[in-house]
Amino acid sequence: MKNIAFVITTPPNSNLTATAINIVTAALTMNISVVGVFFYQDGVLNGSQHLALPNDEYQAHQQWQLLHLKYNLPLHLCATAAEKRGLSDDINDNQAKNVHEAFTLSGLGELVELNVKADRLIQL
Amino acid sequence: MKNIAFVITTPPNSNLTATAINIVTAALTMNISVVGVFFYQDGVLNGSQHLALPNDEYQAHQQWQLLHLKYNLPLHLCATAAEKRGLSDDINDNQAKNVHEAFTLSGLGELVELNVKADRLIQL
Amino acid sequence: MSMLHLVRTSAFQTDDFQQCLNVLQPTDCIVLLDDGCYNLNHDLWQEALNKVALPALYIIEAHAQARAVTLDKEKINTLSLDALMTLICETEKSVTWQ
Amino acid sequence: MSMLHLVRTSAFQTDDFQQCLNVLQPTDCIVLLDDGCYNLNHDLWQEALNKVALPALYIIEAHAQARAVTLDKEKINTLSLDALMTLICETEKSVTWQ
Amino acid sequence: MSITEKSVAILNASPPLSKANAKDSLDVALIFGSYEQAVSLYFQGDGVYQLIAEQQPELIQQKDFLKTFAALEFYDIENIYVCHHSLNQRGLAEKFSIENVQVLNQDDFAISLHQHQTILRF
Amino acid sequence: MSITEKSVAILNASPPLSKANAKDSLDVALIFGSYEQAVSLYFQGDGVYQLIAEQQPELIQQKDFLKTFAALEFYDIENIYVCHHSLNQRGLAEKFSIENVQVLNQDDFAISLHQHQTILRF
Repeated sequence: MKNIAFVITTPPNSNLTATAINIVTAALTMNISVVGVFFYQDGVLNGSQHLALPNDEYQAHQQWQLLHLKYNLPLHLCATAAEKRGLSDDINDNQAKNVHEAFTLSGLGELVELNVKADRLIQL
Repeated sequence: MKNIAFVITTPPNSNLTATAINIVTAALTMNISVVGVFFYQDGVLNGSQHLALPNDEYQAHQQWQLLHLKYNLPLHLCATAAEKRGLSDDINDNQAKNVHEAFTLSGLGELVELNVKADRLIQL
Repeated sequence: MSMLHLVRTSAFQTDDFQQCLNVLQPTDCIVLLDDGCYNLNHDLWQEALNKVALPALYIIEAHAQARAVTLDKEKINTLSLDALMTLICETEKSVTWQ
Repeated sequence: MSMLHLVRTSAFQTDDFQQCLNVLQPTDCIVLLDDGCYNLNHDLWQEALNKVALPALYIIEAHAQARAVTLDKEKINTLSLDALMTLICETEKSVTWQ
Repeated sequence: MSITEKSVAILNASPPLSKANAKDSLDVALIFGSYEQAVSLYFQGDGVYQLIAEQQPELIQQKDFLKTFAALEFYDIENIYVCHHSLNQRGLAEKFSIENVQVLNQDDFAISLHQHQTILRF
Repeated sequence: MSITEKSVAILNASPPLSKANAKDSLDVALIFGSYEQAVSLYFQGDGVYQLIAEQQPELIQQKDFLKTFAALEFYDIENIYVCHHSLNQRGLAEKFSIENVQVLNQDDFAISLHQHQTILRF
């Protein structure tokens, strides 16, 4: 059995992200160990706390939150990419804090560590 | 002399947005009347209050804010596009409010009105 | 060393699939997914068939059906996302063209 | 009615410029800006020269220089962004290929 | 404010089911329609996939916004033009999910597009 | 945690000055380098424009992140491969902004890329 890590670069309102969620879910239900998901570039928008997609559309951000709850899946937002898109978890400025609690802001070094921990790093 | 309106669809960390700002600035300094700028798709990220681009990089969002201050340039964020990217000006939830004050959340109808008011609508 | 190519964009719109074919080796696998499904009807698909044996060419069935892309068993094999995960585990490495 | 075409992407990477050429009329203008500047060295540029007279073909000088794209007066005219704004005012309509 | 007539073309160049461009474009078309503006839709390049019959977006967790095309008529958006060259290149038959689609050859498509005062492309 | 060696290829396919892909890719390369991972850079398609000499990003309000390429050596990133076919297609001479760039023909480029365990493409 392999360990897998994922890099996600697509935003929640793209169907490419639904594909990524389906692939990650397939891995988890097949008992493949997913050591973590690293969100980079526009992918960090998946971790926004205040996303409001129309009710009748696919709620990508909520799906990530569910995977985190159900499988304890680590969800890392690249901190630099997040800052460039207005996302922050600054505890000194409650108004600026807008990263959902299921996600962790991490440095790019976390991507290196995921690559080391995992047998395979899949970019989606 | 013509009236011009602009539609901006590129995010602040793209150099395409610097081009757009330079073109809008050219219009304003030539005394061409710019009736408004409508931000759509990823363009709405320009209106985020908490953007933090690296200090040594071009600060697109601040340039828009300066144009608004100096020329009273109307900056409209498409409300639906903004919600999909976690941007809100909800006065009932101060924590969720993260649209910079230089920008106004507007419906898509504002785009129609800008098109009617302007002789030309330029998409960038 | 065999490589899995995940192709997510249309060759009618971008250069990604052409670039994929430029690095493709005979022992590699290709999976068409998302808008990559449209490549089944692009002239470049013949190049893929020439470079790689048919058993190593796949398309995600649901992604093709969603796009009304007609499947032809002589040009490609269908795959579920579960089967894609298995294929990922069986191959040594992958590159995503998006 | 004459149309101004603002071309912002590379024809080596996307289909946008080809689509622009497919709707181009003899009285239209083309301006290459941003990554569109790379199109000056694409085979398709000859097609633009065949369809439209040289005085109606422009490139934003700073955008070309930033990209080390060598300018050739027999293939294109240079423009500042101020001059682009004037051109926008002088033409009737525009479409942006990005 | 009074709204005067000004002809708008929306040029669709994006495939329907991956990025949000196709949906964002349709939203713009519908709002222009609801303000009773003259709006025409053009489909070129991978944009022609938007109108192809028998798509099943529900198979990929996508809301079937393509059904919204059927609402265009309700908004008096009746000018819908598809580039024949783009269909041909993709091996697509002229089988569409909505009626009243007009397939134009490359020259007619170009000339028709040139009739409008505002062109937006997605 | 201990970090073991695993060979990483970063495949650059984006032009340098418009979208942020080129910069985002370089940031990834540098972080892998700073963690002393074996990382090689590949440039294909419009990605080859990233390395071309005499670019002047400051003319378009762009920070000259291209200068950062000069820092690659400091991070022991010494394997930098450019696809000759892509250069040729674009009419580009082999004049680069940094030294130690290796231009490979299409087959050698492909074979070299296949040597790595992880490939990221931007």
